[in-house]
Amino acid sequence: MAETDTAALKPFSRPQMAARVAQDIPEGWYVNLGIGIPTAVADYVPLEREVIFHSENGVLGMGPAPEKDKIQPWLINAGKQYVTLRAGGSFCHHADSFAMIRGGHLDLCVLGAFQVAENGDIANWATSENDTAPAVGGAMDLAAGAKRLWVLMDHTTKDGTPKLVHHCSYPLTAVGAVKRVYTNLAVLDVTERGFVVIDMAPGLTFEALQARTEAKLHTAS
Amino acid sequence: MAETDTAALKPFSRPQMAARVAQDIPEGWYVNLGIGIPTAVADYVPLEREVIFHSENGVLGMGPAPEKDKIQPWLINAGKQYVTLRAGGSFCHHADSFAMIRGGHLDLCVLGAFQVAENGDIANWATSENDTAPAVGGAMDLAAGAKRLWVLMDHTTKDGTPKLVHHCSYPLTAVGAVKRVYTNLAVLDVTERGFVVIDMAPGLTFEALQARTEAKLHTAS
Amino acid sequence: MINKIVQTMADAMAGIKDGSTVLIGGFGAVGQPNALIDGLIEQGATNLTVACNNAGVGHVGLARLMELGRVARIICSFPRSSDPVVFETLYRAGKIALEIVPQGTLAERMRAAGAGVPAFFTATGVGTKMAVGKEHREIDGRTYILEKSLPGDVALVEAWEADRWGNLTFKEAGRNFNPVMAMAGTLTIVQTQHVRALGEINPDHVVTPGIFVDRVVHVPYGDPSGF
Amino acid sequence: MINKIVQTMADAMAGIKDGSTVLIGGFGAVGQPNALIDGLIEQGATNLTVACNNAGVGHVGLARLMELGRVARIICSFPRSSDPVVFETLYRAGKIALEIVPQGTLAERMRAAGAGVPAFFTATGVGTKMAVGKEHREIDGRTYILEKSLPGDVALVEAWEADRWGNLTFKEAGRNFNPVMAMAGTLTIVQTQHVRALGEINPDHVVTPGIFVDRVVHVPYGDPSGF
Repeated sequence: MAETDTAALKPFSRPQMAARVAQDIPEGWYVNLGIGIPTAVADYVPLEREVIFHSENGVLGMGPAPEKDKIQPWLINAGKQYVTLRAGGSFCHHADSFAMIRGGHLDLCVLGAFQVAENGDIANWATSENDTAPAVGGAMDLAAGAKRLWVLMDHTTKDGTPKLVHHCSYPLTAVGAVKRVYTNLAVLDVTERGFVVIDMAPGLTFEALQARTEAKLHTAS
Repeated sequence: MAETDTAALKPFSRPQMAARVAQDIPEGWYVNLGIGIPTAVADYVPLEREVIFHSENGVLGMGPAPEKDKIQPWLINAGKQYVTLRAGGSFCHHADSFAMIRGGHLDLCVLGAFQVAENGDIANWATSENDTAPAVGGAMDLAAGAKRLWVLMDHTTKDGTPKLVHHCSYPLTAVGAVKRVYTNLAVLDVTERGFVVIDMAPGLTFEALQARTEAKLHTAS
Repeated sequence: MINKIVQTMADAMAGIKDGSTVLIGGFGAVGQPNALIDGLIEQGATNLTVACNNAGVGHVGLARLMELGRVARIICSFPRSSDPVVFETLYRAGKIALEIVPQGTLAERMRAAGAGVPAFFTATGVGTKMAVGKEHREIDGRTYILEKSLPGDVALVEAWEADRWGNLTFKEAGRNFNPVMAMAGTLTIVQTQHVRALGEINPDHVVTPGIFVDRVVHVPYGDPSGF
Repeated sequence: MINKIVQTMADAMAGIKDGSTVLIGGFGAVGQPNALIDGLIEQGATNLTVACNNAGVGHVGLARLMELGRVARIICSFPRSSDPVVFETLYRAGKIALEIVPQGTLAERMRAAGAGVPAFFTATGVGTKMAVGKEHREIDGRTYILEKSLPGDVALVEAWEADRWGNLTFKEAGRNFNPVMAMAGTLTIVQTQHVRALGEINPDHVVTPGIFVDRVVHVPYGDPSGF
């Protein structure tokens, strides 16, 4: 892998990545944020820009995490963290909650992923076909059901293996579902041509990004 | 048709028919009463015997008709009559209401019918294949979905044509669904043998009943 | 700030296209969005497919829409009513198509559309003329037919309460088809008796969450009357 | 007088047979019917199939039931938990069968069982290992797979309020799978935090009507804690 430009490279930090996703969510969207890094996106959407966050366990209109002395013990999200409910929020049962997801009513879902392929395939629930007891949760429902699926993940694994690939080698979560990927190095749209780079971390060249990516990258023009 | 015994024959009246059905409904059953004669059955179930009446339009736990000055304009049954709600009653939407019906949660449905066949087929929604705009409502859902379907109807048409038949000539509502028939002349179970007479109107002989019935009748023994 | 509440009927009806499938809530007069139906009459869209429980009464509302020649097809369970003269006249003249659907299948087909289920098996209608031409399958010893979902381009819904996020409650038997159609409509338009401040409706008591609602118009007409 | 409220856990659990499919509500610790699970442990039924979202935590509740060798098969979306040691040990030893189901498909399969739908098409899982061996069909240009309903012989449910007819409400995120499982269970057993007089629960606010409930036992344990 080309490391010639790493001196100048300033990868996006986790907060920067989350903030960047948040910035792209318009007021009024119904959004489900996956467990892990995506959950942090909510912290960067100002409350006055009304974005309505959904959680699989029947919570619509989640607000920020509660202060420790204001925890509501019956109010958790799908990651089993305590959350709050905004004025205008509501509760429903699991079949109704997934009707929102599977019926195409969510404007956006943001998930983490192990791999995203250039055709929009996503693998985010198991790292091996032999995983004895992989946990899928609601990922397949979200990936297949939301109007838009964005992925928020590191550009490569810790050992430098690319996560934007020609074909996913891990078990798939959904086929052709991903519309955009936010990594610590770039923002990419998934198009009919494949991955189109729409933003890069400071100090990164297109060539250096390509060197860290298995799939072929395209420019926006 | 044999009319030799009509001098002594005392057909069951409408109120007697409804009361007879009511008497056979045990406490705790969830029951849907079809539009028309069956609706009157509720009047003969004493309130202290708690039978929970369901209406297709999302009303569970109906009570008696309101006095005129106590009408609740938002509270009607499937026949679009004003009803009341008992303590313990509840409202739901149409899909949930029909989930109760179609999911097999009703202990009993009582419908009127044009014809019932000896295999339990019921025809109750159209009297001709050429009926231009027949109205089926919830009859097919109820007939196919309730745990038990009882029919409450006259034994023959006004001109004496039998309504308990070998095969229904009118368009079917459901196949093999009827478990019991209450007529103005008799009460009959629908069994693997066909119609089994379990009660008859005063003054009626088995032979006279058979003479008014197209299907073959059987005795209970 | 999200505000789904619109101030005029014209705003509520904006963009409804010719050829749309329109789901209309209500059961009898209870929970029937009469003001929205009048708004649709005024708005002008034609060649409509209408799904609702009944096929109109007298010469008002849905019957009027049909009488104006704007409804090409009606999908319902009970075309009869206390005064179905408009529908029957058009139907006999071959000027309106009719699809009769068992009431529960009608509700379930719309719920399926809202829940991302394109088709499902049901026992309702097996062995009847409703099953003719439909796929049959035996599952665990019982025969079922396959029914397709019924999505709406537009849903017209009546609610009891609504807030600016579009959360809804319904009053008693006024609930009926309304929440199901709200789920199934791409553009769900609501007339509400009462507008509530955001947060005023208890979150445990919301029946239709705002995610299923696009526009709300305040129509405090009072109690339904006549069927 | 209908009275679904039973006085002892033994009465609540009476008649649960070996080999039953048991649906267990809750999501994490919230809305999880812990007292009923303990009641089932005490009751003794074995060779069970359990459907729930997770596969047990630590050595209590569902994990304890599994550890006692009473669960032959588990159907869930997320077998991992904060402390899944019992499940993982049994699973690796080949002593428990696992069926992983996407969470929405799990909910919809139970809702279908409750609503008389034996099978339905869904887009969830298409192109994944969840689709292997399942019927595929293209409907209106999209590919779907056929999923079967998931009925329970028994459903164990936690409610916030209940009355003697079995009407239920739930508290906040404690609702989760509970109303869906109540519909899907042939024998639905409820533990409730509060018992209300008949009529005390507003009929517009009932979430699970009593028609889906067979037995209620009063377990006012307070707030959930720990996941």
